[in-house]
Amino acid sequence: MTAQISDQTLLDLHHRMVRIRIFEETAGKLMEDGKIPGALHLYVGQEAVAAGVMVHLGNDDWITSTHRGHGHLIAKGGAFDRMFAELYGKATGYCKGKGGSMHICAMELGMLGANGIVGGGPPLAVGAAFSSRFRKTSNVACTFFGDGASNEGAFHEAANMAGLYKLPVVFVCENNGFGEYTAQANHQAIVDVADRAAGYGMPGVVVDGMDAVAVYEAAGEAIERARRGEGPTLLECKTYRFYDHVGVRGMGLSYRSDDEVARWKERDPIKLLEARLAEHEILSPDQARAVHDEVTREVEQAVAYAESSPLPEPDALLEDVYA
Amino acid sequence: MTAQISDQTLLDLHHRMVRIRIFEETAGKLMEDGKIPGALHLYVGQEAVAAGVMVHLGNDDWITSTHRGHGHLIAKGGAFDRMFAELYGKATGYCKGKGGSMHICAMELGMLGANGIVGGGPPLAVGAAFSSRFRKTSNVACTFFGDGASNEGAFHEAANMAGLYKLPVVFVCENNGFGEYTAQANHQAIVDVADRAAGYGMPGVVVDGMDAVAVYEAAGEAIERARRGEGPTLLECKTYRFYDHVGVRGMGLSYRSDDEVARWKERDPIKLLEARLAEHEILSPDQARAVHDEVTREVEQAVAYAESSPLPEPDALLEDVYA
Amino acid sequence: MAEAQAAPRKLPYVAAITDGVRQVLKEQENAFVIGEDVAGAGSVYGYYKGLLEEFGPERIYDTPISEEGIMGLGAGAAATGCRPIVDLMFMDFIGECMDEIANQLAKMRYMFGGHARLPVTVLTMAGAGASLAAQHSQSLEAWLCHVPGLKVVMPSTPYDAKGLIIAAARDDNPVFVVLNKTMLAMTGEVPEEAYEIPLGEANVVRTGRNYTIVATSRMVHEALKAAEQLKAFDIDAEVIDPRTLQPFDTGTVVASVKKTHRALVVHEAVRTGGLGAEIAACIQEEAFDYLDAPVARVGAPFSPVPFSPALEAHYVPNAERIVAEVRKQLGL
Amino acid sequence: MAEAQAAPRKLPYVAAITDGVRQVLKEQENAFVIGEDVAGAGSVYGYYKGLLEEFGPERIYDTPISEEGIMGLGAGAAATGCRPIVDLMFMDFIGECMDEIANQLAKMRYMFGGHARLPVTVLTMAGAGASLAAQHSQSLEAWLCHVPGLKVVMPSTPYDAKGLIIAAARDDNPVFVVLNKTMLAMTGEVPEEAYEIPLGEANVVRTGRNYTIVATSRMVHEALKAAEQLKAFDIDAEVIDPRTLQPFDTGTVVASVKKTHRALVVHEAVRTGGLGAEIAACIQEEAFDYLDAPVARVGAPFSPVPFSPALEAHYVPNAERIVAEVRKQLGL
Ligand SMILES: Cc1ncc(C[n+]2csc(CCOP(=O)(O)OP(=O)(O)O)c2C)c(N)n1
Ligand SMILES: Cc1ncc(C[n+]2csc(CCOP(=O)(O)OP(=O)(O)O)c2C)c(N)n1
Ligand SMILES: [Mg+2]
Ligand SMILES: [Mg+2]
Repeated sequence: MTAQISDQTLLDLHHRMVRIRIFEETAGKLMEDGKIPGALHLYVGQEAVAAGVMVHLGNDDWITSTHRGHGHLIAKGGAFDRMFAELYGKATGYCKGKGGSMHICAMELGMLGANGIVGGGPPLAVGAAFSSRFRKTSNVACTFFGDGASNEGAFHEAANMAGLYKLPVVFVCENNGFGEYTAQANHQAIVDVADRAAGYGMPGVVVDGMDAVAVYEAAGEAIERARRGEGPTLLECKTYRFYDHVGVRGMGLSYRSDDEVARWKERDPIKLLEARLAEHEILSPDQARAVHDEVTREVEQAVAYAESSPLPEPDALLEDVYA
Repeated sequence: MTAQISDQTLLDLHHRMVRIRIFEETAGKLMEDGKIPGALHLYVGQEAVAAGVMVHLGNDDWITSTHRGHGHLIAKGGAFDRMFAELYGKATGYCKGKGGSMHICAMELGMLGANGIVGGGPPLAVGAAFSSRFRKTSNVACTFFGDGASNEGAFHEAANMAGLYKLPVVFVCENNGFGEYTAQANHQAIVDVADRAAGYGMPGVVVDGMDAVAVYEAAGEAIERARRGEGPTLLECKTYRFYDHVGVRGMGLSYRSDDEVARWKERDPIKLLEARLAEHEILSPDQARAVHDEVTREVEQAVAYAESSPLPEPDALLEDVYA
Repeated sequence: MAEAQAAPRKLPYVAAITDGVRQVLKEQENAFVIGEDVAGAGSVYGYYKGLLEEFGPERIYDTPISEEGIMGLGAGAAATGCRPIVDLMFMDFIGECMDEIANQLAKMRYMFGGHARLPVTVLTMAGAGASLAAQHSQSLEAWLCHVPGLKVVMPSTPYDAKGLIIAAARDDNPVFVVLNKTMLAMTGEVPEEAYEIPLGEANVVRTGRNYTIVATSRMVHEALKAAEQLKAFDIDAEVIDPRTLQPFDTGTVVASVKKTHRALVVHEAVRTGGLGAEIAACIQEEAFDYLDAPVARVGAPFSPVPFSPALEAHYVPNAERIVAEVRKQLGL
Repeated sequence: MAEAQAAPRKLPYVAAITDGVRQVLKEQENAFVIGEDVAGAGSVYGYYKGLLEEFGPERIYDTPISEEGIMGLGAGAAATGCRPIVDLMFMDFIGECMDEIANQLAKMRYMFGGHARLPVTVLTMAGAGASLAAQHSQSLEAWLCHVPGLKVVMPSTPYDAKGLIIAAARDDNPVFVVLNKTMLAMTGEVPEEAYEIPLGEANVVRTGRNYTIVATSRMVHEALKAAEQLKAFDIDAEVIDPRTLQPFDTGTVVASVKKTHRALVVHEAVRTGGLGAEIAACIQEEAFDYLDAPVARVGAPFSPVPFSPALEAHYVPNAERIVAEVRKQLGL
């Protein structure tokens, strides 16, 4: 399998993951410093999932995201400056400051929006997939959702319709073991969300969500299957969020042990990929550091752009309600 | 297995089924004669399911029903006179004429109502089961729903919660192959709704819904399992409705072939049971006819009661909105 | 066609709906119809009958019983280039998909900073009077009119049904077309050709000198009956059908009240918290000095819809109740 | 206790909620709390903190993210003998379970001919101003008030929060307690003992001679500020907090308007189709001859709630906008 993956693709995966990581680390700090208003749900720890899936998609392929959506947009090609501007509520943001972190989107990149409603994405993605086929394109839709979201009726109805119509959509479940502060064992009686696939007549696949290459390969198969018109797949990625549900420290609740967090951090998806890249002499530790530094500079410039950007004018309040 | 079932139970099953059949045949005629207002969804053909499940339940065990609810109430012990009175919209009906066919209920019999909302029942049944356990009783809840209803988000959420809390509830799916005029193959990509059970951490069982004894045995196990505190079961009964979705002839659409209907009618659950009763010399054809005649008389009296009952007074309109 | 013009064509409300949808499917290649039992059965009220045969399975789709999924599919397809016509069998089921309607469909464009269009037309069936009880008889347009981002129309005639459906489908926003099940057999003139009834324009269906009745959907006809009965009290009532409830044509209504000095609003929905409250509030805000009496309201009483015809007869507003309310208001 | 009476105890709104729920769990053995992250986390706003420790896992339950399932469970448990306290984390999610609310919870008793009781108390968090954008900031009480069978309260102080929660939980009907996230830290007197604020009774929080402001929830405090500023215009405003929106205490409001002759209604919800319309319509119906000016309304503009604080600041009504509206209304 791994034979298939080119060095270039491996470097691409790495770059997308580092971009997400550094963007999120910075956003988290800015939020705790009170510079970014509202709520931020950081994607740190789950980077391999967004990167592994998005590498297969073009701008005409659609994704729907979640409240934890920065990583998805970055992996889909989102620009740091317009993203930070949006988080700051500035007029130069992707949504002119009207959406913020929970609704950030980029239609031109095929990113149908983060979503403040858990389970809000799957039905929209089914619609995008339906639309791609109706308009006779070969585009696919990927919908990201969490283990918690898999208990929403909206997921069920969307999955059933996708299976029924054999739509080109991939249901990417990012199972990070928790819905807010509730562990999976306390929100569903199953271990693998993928077990639900059979009930919709679609294959269910479980993959190590900390291994970017594993996600890349499994997502590739599911996406190709969808493009071939063979229907949807439920791809479950076992992953973990390194920070709290909201922000970095969040509410400071003890709903998971430091041990558990530490154990998962040992499998930091970026560390794992960099080790592999070094081992195969594709990217040396120094070169890796250079990538981080380069991205860090980009992020700093983007933050500066956001901070110097204008706030929306009051008139904007009543604009964009209707077309 | 069959050894377990007593002659008395077999006669009980038969009696409940005949009561449903004759009530429904009569209600259908009355509706077509314009005597019963509104919409009637007849249960004819599915009698073995209601009877096979209800024989195991007492008045403190709860059931939730559907728009096709007469059979469930009759099997649970519903009185013909108050039922017909409700269908006629009379003050003497189970709901004082305020509910009609789609909302007929009998709390004292543990019948939590027919429901005009497809998928409306399962969450209520989960609540009743939760309540039974919370109040430290050993009662169970059975929720009846169709193949079409299994695509509603409400079913998914209820089933997941039942599996999670290991509640004493049995999900009885009456798979009659259609949701209104849409065949199962056109509303879900699976053949057995029971395949969804695994996704909720509960056993899924498929049984011949035309065989009252088979339903009786499978339901018995599921209900005992629930009473023992071992959690929910998804019990799928393959059955068929002999008349149209609404009324007898309904919209007269050709969404299923006469052949198909004829083939299923050959497996008429009452005929099947009567053949078995005759074979084992438990009930001769003459005795069976006597049961039908007896029930027919009861139905006639109940219709007379309903027709001679008073309509609700206008003041009743604003009563019962609040406790 | 020539013939049709010579003797104007009459159609029942149900066929006018079909005709409107047919026109939309003809003129918009990215339009499709999707909903429960809309294709094979042509909807349980038959208003899509023939469209499957005419346009084929690529343009009209039966769905599972999954209102959330259906409405979400409509929103997702619309945002990505289609113009879905979504069927919600009964308006009573709107609670099943109210999140997709109010949090996704209505807000996506705004949340996305204007970077999305949601041209979704939703057809749904409201109305009591058919002995269908509490869960198949409601008129819930007030919920929708309180949600920025949505538009709402309620056709009261076959002519309006076709014209409003076409206008709704040509609009680039989510528009709800709220139909009434008791009017399906009502016939009226429906031209063969495509025509639009502009969204946001009220229709003065009867001109009058000294009283204004604002009535929606089925109540328009009850208002017209009431207007005849009110002549006996020297009341010459003007009857206005807003046709579009969101955006609302306040101008036409206020102009009428400034002329007549007295007004009543009637709808089939529950009176408390119904759109009549908004209309009454607007009238007194904009025409206070012209009012000789408080703006009266007629709507359903504060209870679920009862099943028994004996009770439902007292539930649904009608001409008699309108007249009684006017007399009470004016002390006649 | 003696002490507490000596120096009345002060608590923040968030703790008053906890105190009210604690009281209910103490006095009602069949009451339990159920919702998303209510047990382990004590709710994302912390208002159930300590209850798991105090009452144990038999009385407070975390759920999956399944609003339909949760609300349906509440209805089913209530109909069969329990008295559930259901938590709906954000009022914005009400669309997820509006069918269970409007078609089951609100109608079961009526559809069943009075043969069921539905003693469910729903706590939910409304309100903008926290930069949570369009899907975590709404006030949708108008939807609920349009549904016969439901009751709705909106506490504006810690004292009312506790008293209304206890009254709601003692009531045998479904009662929605709509909280406001921006008031959680506000402190006020909250007696230790159990007390009820009777449902359906408005509170005159400020008496005045010549103007009536009806304000709900957080807007009560903006109205009080506005009342101070209005003194400069010789306006001595009476401020009324209905506390319960359904059933609504029309009597108290109308009596006030008959005294003051001028009125304004303010709420945080979108103005169009908000409950202010119903209140304004009722006032002009019942006090028309006493009104010197049209009943004015202040509410959120007709748009989703924007994320950017720069825009949200113009979105949420406040004292300044109330004063401006009064001046416009009276031409001051
Ligand atoms: C319909 C709805 N219910 C509840 C919430 C509150 N909420 C926000 S995130 C979240 C947890 C989601 O868990 P999961 O789907 O596993 O995603 P994760 O946060 O773990 O990435 C909850 C309950 C919401 N935003 N929407
Ligand atoms: C929420 C909702 N959606 C749609 C309907 C309309 N409807 C009534 S019965 C029915 C078909 C139900 O199919 P199934 O669950 O298989 O039950 P069956 O009629 O076959 O017994 C539909 C779509 C409804 N009553 N409620
Ligand atoms: Mg999770
Ligand atoms: Mg069926």
